[in-house]
Amino acid sequence: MAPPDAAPAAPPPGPDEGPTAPAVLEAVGIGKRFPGVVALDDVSLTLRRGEIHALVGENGAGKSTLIKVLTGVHRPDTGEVRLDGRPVAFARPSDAQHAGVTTIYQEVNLVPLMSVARNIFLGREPRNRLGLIDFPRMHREAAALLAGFGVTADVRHPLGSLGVGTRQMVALARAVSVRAGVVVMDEPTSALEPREVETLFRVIGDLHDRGISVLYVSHRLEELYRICDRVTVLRDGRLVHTGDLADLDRMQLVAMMLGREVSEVRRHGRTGFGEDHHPDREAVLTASGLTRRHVLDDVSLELRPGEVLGLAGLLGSGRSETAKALAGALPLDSGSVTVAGRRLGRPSPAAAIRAGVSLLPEDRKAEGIVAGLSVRENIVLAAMPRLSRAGVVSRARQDRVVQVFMKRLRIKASGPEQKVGELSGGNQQKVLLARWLCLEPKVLLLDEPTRGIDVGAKAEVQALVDELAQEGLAVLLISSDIEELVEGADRLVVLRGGAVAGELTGERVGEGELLEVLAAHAPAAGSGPDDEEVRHDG
Amino acid sequence: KEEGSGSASPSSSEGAQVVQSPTAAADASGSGCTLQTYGASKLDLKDAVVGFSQSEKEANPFRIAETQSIKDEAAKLGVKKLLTTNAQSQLPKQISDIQDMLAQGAQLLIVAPLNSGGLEPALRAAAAKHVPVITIDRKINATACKDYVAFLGSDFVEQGKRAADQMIKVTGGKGKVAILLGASGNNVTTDRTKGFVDQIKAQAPGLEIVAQQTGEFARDKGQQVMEQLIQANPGITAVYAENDEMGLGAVTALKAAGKKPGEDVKIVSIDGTRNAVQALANGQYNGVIESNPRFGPLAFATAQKFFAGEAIPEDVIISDREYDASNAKNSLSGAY
Amino acid sequence: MKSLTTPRSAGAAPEPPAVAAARAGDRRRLAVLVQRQGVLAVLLLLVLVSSFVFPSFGTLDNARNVTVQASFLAIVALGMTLVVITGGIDLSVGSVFALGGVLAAWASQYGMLPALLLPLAVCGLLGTVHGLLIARAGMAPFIVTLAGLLAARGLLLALTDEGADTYLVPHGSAFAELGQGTVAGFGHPVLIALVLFAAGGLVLQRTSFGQSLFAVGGSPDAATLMGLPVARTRVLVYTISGLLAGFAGALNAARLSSGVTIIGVGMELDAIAAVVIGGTLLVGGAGSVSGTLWGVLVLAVIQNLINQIGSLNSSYQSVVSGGFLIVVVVAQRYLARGPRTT
Amino acid sequence: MAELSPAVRRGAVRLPTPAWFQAYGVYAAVAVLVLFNAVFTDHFLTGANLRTQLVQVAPVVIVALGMALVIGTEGVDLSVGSVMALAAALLPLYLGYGLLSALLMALAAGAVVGAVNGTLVAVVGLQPIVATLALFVGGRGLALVLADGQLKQIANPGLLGLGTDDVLGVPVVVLIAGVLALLVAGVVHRTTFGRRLVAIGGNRAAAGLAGLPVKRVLIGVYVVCGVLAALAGVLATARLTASDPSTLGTLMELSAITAVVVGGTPLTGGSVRVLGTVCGALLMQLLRATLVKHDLPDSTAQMAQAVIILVAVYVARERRSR
Ligand SMILES: Nc1ncnc2c1ncn2[C@@H]1O[C@H](COP(=O)(O)OP(=O)(O)OP(=O)(O)O)[C@@H](O)[C@H]1O
Ligand SMILES: Nc1ncnc2c1ncn2[C@@H]1O[C@H](COP(=O)(O)OP(=O)(O)OP(=O)(O)O)[C@@H](O)[C@H]1O
Ligand SMILES: [Mg+2]
Ligand SMILES: [Mg+2]
Repeated sequence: MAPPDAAPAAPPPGPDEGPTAPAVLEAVGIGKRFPGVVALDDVSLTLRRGEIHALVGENGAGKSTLIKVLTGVHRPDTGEVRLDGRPVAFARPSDAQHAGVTTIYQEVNLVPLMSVARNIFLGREPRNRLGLIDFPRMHREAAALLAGFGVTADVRHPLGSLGVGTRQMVALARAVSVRAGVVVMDEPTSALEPREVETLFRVIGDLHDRGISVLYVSHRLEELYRICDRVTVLRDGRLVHTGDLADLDRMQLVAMMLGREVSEVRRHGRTGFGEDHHPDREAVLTASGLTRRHVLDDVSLELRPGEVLGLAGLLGSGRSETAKALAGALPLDSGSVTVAGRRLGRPSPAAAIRAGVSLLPEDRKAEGIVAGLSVRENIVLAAMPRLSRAGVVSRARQDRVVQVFMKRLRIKASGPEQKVGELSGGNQQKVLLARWLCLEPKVLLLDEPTRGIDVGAKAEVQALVDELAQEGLAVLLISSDIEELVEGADRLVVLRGGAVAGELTGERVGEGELLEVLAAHAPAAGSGPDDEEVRHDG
Repeated sequence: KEEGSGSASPSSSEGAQVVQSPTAAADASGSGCTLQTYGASKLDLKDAVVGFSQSEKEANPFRIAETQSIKDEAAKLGVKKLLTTNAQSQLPKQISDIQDMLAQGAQLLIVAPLNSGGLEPALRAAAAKHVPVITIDRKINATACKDYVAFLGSDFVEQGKRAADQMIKVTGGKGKVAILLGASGNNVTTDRTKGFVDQIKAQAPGLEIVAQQTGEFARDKGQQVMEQLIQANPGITAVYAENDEMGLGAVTALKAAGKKPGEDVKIVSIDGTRNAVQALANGQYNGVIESNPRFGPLAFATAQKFFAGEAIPEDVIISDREYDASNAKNSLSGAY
Repeated sequence: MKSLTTPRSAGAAPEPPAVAAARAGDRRRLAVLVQRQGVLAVLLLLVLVSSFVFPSFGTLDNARNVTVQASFLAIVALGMTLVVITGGIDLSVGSVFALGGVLAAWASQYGMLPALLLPLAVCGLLGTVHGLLIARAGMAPFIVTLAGLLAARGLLLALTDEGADTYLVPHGSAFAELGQGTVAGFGHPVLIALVLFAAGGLVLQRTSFGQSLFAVGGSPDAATLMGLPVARTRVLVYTISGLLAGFAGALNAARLSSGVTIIGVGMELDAIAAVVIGGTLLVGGAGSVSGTLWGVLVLAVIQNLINQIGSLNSSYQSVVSGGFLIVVVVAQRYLARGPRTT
Repeated sequence: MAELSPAVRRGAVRLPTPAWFQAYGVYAAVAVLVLFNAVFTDHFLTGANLRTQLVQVAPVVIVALGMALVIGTEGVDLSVGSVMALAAALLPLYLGYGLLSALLMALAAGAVVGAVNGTLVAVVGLQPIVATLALFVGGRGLALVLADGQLKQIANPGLLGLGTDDVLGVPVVVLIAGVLALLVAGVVHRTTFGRRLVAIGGNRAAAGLAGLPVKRVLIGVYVVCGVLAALAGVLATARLTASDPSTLGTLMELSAITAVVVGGTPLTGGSVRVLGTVCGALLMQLLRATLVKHDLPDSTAQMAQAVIILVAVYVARERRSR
């Protein structure tokens, strides 16, 4: 699926050398501290040729930092990085890339203003005879490459116009198409749909077959068990365990990550969700006929206090747009939103917030955090008027709120004054959740709330959502994690192409049923990307 | 003939320009630029389109008076159309200004150049159309009677020299002088500095120049620099400002520092604006060398003579007046 | 534990959004086109209207004059465009322009080659120093190039005895011809500027270097992580800006026949204005050289129009140009806004 | 591990470390310059001289405070110098109706210009630099039209008093600048307006989604900047004892931006350093004073200024941890 000239040449040793395969990339005794935190303390990791190696740990355990040390973004304070047994000192990411180590970083790191194709080929554009960039060829190759990942986007569009999931696939396509011996993936699936995840696994399988090593970070443990050979567990910046994944069961793994006893872990369920809720009859939020050309097509739905409504759909089906429309953040051609009997006038986020509707946006970096401000300021951002008197902010009131939420969501930071940009991805997400919860909303719209959150925290967030619904909050849950959606939601609305394709209630809320609805409306196979998919699987 | 006969229409108003050189005798000798040598054709100013290119914003008394005088004289003579432009202190703009006026059919150009060099393209464009150019107030580095007809104006070096003479007179040739320079890189600054410094060196070794700092021809900059200098050199007894605005800024600065301008510290400057002459009359100032901006009558008279076939000398230097404590009160109405 | 059931059966790409996306994309491209060429539309409108109102505006002569005058700013603004696309700014261009002119005029006594090479060498070096301080020492472009503005002006004053000396370009020399000659009535500087813009456009749009400029401006972190030579790109772009400003200065000296010292003050603002009017984002990551060219021409035409209006007092001239500027940029903004939503 | 942990270091004697310099670089540079002058410049450490420096820097500080707020929103305001001129031009026109009405008119003009700028930026969506460029060009022209191009001597004792009087031995101008600095610091750190402004500068999309009144705050910021610039124009006029719209405030935009940036506020928005801005202005003032007092020719002075700015900012620059 990668274009022929971009496909890495297979290194001589086969994929099945087993545990004796030579080390390709090694971290030896790495220490790294940031002002106020020790991110890594004497951590070692060995990535063998052709293996798929899982790196796991709680949010803030130091996974991303380790990856950044391995790939030349950060310089280690102590210890060294070895490639093929020789010590290397990557001064910058390009050094690592030239040495054959490519990386997909946790925060999608592409250039939003540039086109998809340019992003994919940045720094290695195909040239024509005059030495100039050959755009037709570049577009062709980019489209072909993306088709292999099931992405149909126009490669000439600015990357920023795509959904987060699609962007993640583009980043993957870029990384994989580079000639490399090692591919590092930091939470590649957190933004992906089950379907894309399958595509990714197929790609990883290909890499594996070609003897390329993969270092794989994910909070979705099922994934690890499906594809990884060995695992390294970090906790609080220290190495806890390295070994074959098959030797550990899931409970043991979780226990190791959290630093608790297995028995303690076993008591909790698979997700943090409890029983179904018993919502009121009266809807607190009613949306009718939400329409926006090319994006939303006559979407109507109701949210009742005390229920969790799941919004399901495939990538680009308009779930995020629906949530934004409900929160007044998307100008509409027609349609209305009524909250607690009152129709929202000119839609704006401020009006929606005043009416009690809060939206946790899916693009954390671009639409959520203000990276340069502290945890405290990020949490109180939307609630500022309530926490101030006559326009003067009250530090004491802020502190009270911030303390409560930092504790309740177990936000891991050196303190409320740490810059949010310095937090690990999962903790940034928790900060955002705190921002919306401290508004005490009537309706909470959650767009991918558990993306990038570790198992422990994920269960906490899920339990929290449950608890909030019990307390009478109306929750709209968007998630690419079908398990989460099915377990958590009392009712499911399925979107397709920006329109409501079906609804599942009561007993019918189940994985099988959901997949059925999604499938029922899918057009017959035949469009480009799916042909590819079939051929590869065959 | 008495001095000043060169001015064809002696203005009745006070403060009119008086030509200092060439004297009438030299004028009569016939050397100079004529219509034939220049290659232009005869023109009656009444039917003519005349262009005037001003160099700097009409935001200080000199420029205001200069532009006004050109406009007044054009109206008085009944010139068919007077085009005016202002380069706003930007040389490229002055070039395009002149070219634009040529494109709009100007048949005579009066130019107040922003700088001695750099007007070549504009002059070439004028020459291509055989449009005579008269430059006023600043002289340009170009060939007279080829690139332009003549220069009318003051001699800036001479102004500096005369300022030095006045300074020597009011200080008795002793003391410490600070110079407030004009804008850097400007040839008016260079000339007024050179004239002053050379004359002081030659005539009054007892006058020590302790500081030369630019006040950029502006009052507030002059004031700020003076405030600094007076702290650093409390012994300063005299200030030479290369224009009146900076001199007046120095007055304010000295007052604020508890010195008596005009007495503790002598001040001499160049231009002859009303405010400066007033300060002189009030005793806060010690001397002003005039730089007369009223070029209208002289410029048009020169043009008329030129078109009438007379030879025009390369430099028509006007005689600038001097103000001192004795004549300030009476001359006030002549200041601009 | 096989919880992640493969939803392959459901996996066909949903047709409507893809089609919709494509259509939305067409509109977006149109928006980009108008955004880039909105200035051109405004420019054409301006030219058309003024040709009717002022008979002396729409003449070939006038076009020649306006274009020659604009060509120097254009060359400087070309460098500025590249810098701004990387998210930087170069305040030094006005001083460097003047310095280039003085150096060229001085060196022109030794012939054409020194007259071109000396300013290029000095100004390019200055640009490199800016680039190194910005890219390697991590200093803010604004501050570094502000210091460059002062330093270049200081150097120029030192070279000319505080501005007292004006070096002249020998009459009729090949160097003078470079600035003064014409082809089909259009001055050499116009043609040179056009060639440079064509080259600039090619470099920006069709080379890896050009792509890396966009990437560095659009997201420096991403560019670093994608392995682009961010620092080298920055150093290079400031060097290019210095070279172009110095070259424009030299060309201008050839045209003026002298190394004028008082020139170029405030030119950086004009250049930045042209770049921004041309649709380039000041925060970096997006822009085009063609837009800048139109931006320069818009500014030149506005100035020309004010002269056409004739006997305006200098104060009114500023008021009118300010007003014009608002009208032009607002018009362009609304033209460019088109279907965009936010 | 030779390096001490931050916790340990806190207890030890504090020596200026690189991190310290980064945070306090401007202050250190100011201190160094004062020290240098104390030793090498005659008559520097006199009350009169320090007073001169403070009085001269006051208008720059006032403008820079407004500029810092604008820059905090990822904007920039080029029109401040023209606003000063506009305020100066309006004063003599309205002094006839009393000092208060003249002051109000001047400040109102600043507010109007700010509102126009803010609207162009927030509502029309222009890039701040072009939005404010229009009034940078037109504003001074308007001022000159109002003043008929003339410098006008001011005789109103009340107004002149603003420029020359003392309160408790402190010049009024300095007092006003000081109070405003405290006020702006308070606004930035303690009010919803200030915190919103910083958040908008940090991430405008996120601020919008969090329901902040983005447009209102932006317009407000430009209005504040305009009013402060107008006030600076009034004070500078009082000091000059004349209304001089042709030169007052020329290049002020550059001085103000420089003060802000040298003071450590990033041009990319999202943070405002008020004390840094004040010290940035002070640094530039002392630098100019030093060069004038040592009577360096313009060429040398400009080059020296360039080098010193670079050194000061180099030491204080934001280092990326890696
Ligand atoms: N640039 C930085 N400056 C300061 N602290 C940092 C920086 N980068 C990371 N940290 C800190 O280092 C620790 C490890 O962060 P890291 O991003 O490696 O976590 P992670 O294991 O990837 O977590 P997640 O699963 O949430 O992505 C965290 O406490 C984080 O706050
Ligand atoms: N595979 C794709 N091909 C083309 N365009 C896409 C694709 N995926 C998303 N898009 C574009 O991104 C836009 C945003 O989609 P939106 O965010 O509403 O979808 P979503 O259902 O929330 O999916 P997700 O959040 O998982 O990306 C869509 O309108 C569509 O134009
Ligand atoms: Mg991470
Ligand atoms: Mg989404």
